[in-house]
Amino acid sequence: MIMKTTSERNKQTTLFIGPQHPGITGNMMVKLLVEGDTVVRAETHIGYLHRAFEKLIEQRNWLQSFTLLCRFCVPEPDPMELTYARAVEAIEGREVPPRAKYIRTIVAELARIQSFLLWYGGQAGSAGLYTLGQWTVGDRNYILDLFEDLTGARIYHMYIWPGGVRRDLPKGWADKTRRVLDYLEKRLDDYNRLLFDNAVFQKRAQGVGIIPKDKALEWGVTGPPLKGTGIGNDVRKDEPYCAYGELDFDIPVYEGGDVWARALVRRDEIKQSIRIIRQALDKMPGGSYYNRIPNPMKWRLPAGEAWVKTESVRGEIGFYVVSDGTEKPRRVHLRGAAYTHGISVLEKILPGQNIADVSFILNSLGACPPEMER
Amino acid sequence: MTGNWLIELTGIVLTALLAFTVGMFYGGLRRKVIARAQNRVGPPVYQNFLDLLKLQGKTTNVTHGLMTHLAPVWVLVAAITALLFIPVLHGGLWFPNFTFKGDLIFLLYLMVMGSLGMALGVGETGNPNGAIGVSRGLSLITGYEIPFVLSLVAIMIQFHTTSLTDLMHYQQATGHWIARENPFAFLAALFSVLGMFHYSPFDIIGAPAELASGPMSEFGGKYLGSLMTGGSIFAFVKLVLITDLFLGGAGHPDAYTGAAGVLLGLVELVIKTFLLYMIPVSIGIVMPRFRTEQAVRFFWRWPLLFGALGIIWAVFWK
Amino acid sequence: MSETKDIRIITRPTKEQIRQAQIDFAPRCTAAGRVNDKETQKMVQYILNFARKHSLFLLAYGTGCGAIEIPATLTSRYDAERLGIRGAATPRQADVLMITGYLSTKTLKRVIRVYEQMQDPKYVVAFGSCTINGGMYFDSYNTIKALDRYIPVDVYIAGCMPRPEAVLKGFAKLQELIQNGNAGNGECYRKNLDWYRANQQKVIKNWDFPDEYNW
Amino acid sequence: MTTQDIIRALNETFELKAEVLHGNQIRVSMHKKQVAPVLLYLKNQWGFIHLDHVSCVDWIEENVFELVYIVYRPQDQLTVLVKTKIHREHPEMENMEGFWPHMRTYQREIREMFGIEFPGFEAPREFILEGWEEIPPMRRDFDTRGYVKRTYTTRPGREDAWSVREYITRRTGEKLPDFARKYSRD
Repeated sequence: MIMKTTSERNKQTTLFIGPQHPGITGNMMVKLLVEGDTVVRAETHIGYLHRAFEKLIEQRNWLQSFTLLCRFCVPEPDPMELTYARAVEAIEGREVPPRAKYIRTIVAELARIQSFLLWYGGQAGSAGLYTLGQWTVGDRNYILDLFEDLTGARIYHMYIWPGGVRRDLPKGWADKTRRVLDYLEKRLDDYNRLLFDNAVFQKRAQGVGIIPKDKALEWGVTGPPLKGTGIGNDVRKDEPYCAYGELDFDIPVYEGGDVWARALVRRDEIKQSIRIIRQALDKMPGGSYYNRIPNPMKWRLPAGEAWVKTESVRGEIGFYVVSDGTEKPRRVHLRGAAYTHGISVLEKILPGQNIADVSFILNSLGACPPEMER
Repeated sequence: MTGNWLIELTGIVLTALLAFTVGMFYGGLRRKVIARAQNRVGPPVYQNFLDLLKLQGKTTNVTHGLMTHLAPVWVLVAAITALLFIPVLHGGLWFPNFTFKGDLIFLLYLMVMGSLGMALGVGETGNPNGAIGVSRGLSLITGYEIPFVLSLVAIMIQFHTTSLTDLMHYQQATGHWIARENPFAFLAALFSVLGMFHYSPFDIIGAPAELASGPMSEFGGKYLGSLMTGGSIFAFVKLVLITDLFLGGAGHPDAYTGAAGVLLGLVELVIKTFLLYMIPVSIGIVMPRFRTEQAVRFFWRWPLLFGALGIIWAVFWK
Repeated sequence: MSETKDIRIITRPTKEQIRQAQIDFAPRCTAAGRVNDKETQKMVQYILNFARKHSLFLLAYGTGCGAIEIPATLTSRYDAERLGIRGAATPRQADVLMITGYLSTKTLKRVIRVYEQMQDPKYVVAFGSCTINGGMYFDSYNTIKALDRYIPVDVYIAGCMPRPEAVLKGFAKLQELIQNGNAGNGECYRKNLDWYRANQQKVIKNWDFPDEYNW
Repeated sequence: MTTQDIIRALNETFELKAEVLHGNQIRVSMHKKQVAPVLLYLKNQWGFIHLDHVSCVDWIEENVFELVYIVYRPQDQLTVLVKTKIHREHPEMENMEGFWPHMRTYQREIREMFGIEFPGFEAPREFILEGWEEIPPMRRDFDTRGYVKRTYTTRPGREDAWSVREYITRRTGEKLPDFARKYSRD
């Protein structure tokens, strides 16, 4: 008996993927128990990026917290601002002018596109196809340029405020956006030919990292991984916010639940995002772009609470915000999509997979460590 | 074999230097080509020399044991030894090296020597990434080595010789490349070369996203420099071997004589090897990598079939 | 509101005071790659430094949110590879440790280990305002405030987050330092190890690594 | 299915008074012993199979922690916020890791950040922090600035955040304009 256990132990190796590892998304660690090339057990270790944002936000006032909020998830900061702004508006009952709603929609969708482009690079790079990452991350700069024109910053915009947005659209920005979208649409065919028509990628992605359809909702799977299992839940359609209710778009749904299905969902989502932005630019109403808020240093919100959800690239993110009637939030708690994807779902689907597929699956789930530990 | 040891020694040194320079420049060209395909400017062609110089200038203040020190040397020695048994230029006085009857079989062994030495060295570092990388490398060898051996056997059957020089001589004399005489064997060997270079889609050994550069994980500084040198020379070895075997080799004893002849021969060699080298490089640009078992399965399907067809062709062609 | 109440008396320290305080703050000592005084060694050092300067292997370790601009810097628009900057997968192979942003104490422990695993000459580029003085995390209980208390730093790149152009500028500065022989503080770290260790242990309470992590 | 149906069902089964929060969100408070049965009831009877969020709020003035479990019904986008208050001294909550797989993650986080114990919960204690020796950091009485002052060293010359506007007025000798004073921090 003892002999058996020791020999079993000798067959198994502990392997650390991360925190310093090229295959990890961000700064986290997946501790693997492997037997040969097969994962027996996986454990996610996080905390390497813990900045205590939720504690710091309790020290800041309602507007100051925006500088911290957008840093919750680095690849896609805008949905964080959007969600928090919506939560604050829900507590206060503040109205948002229609123009601001449309601008917010455009910003959120642009953020989705740039994050998807980054994902292309990660997904292909973790499979060893570096050319695609070079193309997409290079082209992503065009969207960051749009953001720079609009907000003054490439990554962290702090553009969406309670009651609207910080600035109106600059002159000529809409045309520039249309040009960038036209360019991207052309390039997307190139990307997809390189990635999705590739026999090796098909072989790698199909049947790997399967999330069962009947468990997906119970496991807390959202976003593209959920749509990859054949369940088309999307907050933008289910509970329309911003201008999504007035725009026409589809939710791509694929069956299978594997990396391949998730990749297909993301491929189609970029096209839908481009479609949404085009419509929003065409339908852009006039008028004011924000509702003036009082002096932010003395701005008090009524006591109350709000739970607001938004669809981000990785899935739904939610803010639970509690106000106690003072200038500062009582509690701001983020529910990141990666919080379930990166920890419990990952630990559930990794056993039985090949080591080669660990970072592949990690990328397809969209694990974003700063969002998990905040 | 001329019997003049001075000329032989000069030949050896020159061969090694040539292989090193050409191999390093090919590495730089590869980076440049990849960069252009990726929409970038890319590093200068001589970037690999700078990298090597820097790596050799690094200090090493860590030790894992004797084998770890020896592994890069082993790889380097294996590469140079393999080089010395390959006629770089046909005929001529300068680059015939130690070819002998049966060197084709001897080369088969020499080609895996480097990997084995590496395996021993990596085993001592205790890095699990390295160990997994080595086990992947060895299973990949079982994949691509079989079609390669089959294609060599096909040629041996077809031409009744195990000597590289004889094969080159045949190609020079008849003017027919073996690639034309036995295309299936050539295809099988070409597929094996894809595997030997460890570029995508067969770069599973040092896959950064999985194993953090695999067997090389613990080798930095001078070790990495030696490995890089060995790798460059070995790349040249593989290219020259395939060129000699299937593409007629380079240089002609009758056409060129003297220094000008050698130079012309070298130019021919560089053109042929470069074109050959671009095959794995350009495939690597657009391919993700196979998993180990997928790679082995790949080699055991089409390349193996081509190898078998090559033997059948060899038997019935005669 | 009275006229005098809301204007606080601000005393700004003189430049000399700041300089002195910063010298006391973190040790400075001669760098490893300094050009040797010997006439014969000068040429070798010059060539080596030239090679070092044009061949910088970045360690792929995204320690903080600044890691999002590293892909942009390395990919097609900014293409750092044309300057000889490329990624390296493991600390043994790397020359440059980029601290991309704030460091939580948990990461600091790993960063120190990674830094000690790297081979000389090694350079540290600190990226973002939060490595300089805590930045916006000045009151966060889990992030360190000044990086050069814990590991020696060669170049700081200010900004939150620094644009790829700023990153390239930072690397240009690093190249300049390398050529002059002023970069690479591994020797300084070893010389002042006690001082660095004391600082590190003040922040990192649990100095142990997982059992299997001992290779 | 509407919010009214859920409110009625909760009232009939558990005698709880639920109310509508925003849109189709329902808020219901209860004793901590009731939380597990209510969550199971909502999950199994009403199809609230998606656990959206578990949060904790520290109401230090009332000396309680408020735990919030947010469950979601995907068919018609109904959300229920199940709330309970537990005492701040020796806080304990029922271990519900079997209900949803990611409940384990939430419980680990809440245990580490607020020090709420879940009897029978055997996950490793350290989750996000490492070697933490103070009181759980998300509690309101944990003073993060004081901890920073005690633990970390900040660079000299920038000990306090200067008011830039005032500094400029002092340097140029101008008077601080009215609008600036209006938005000043003091």
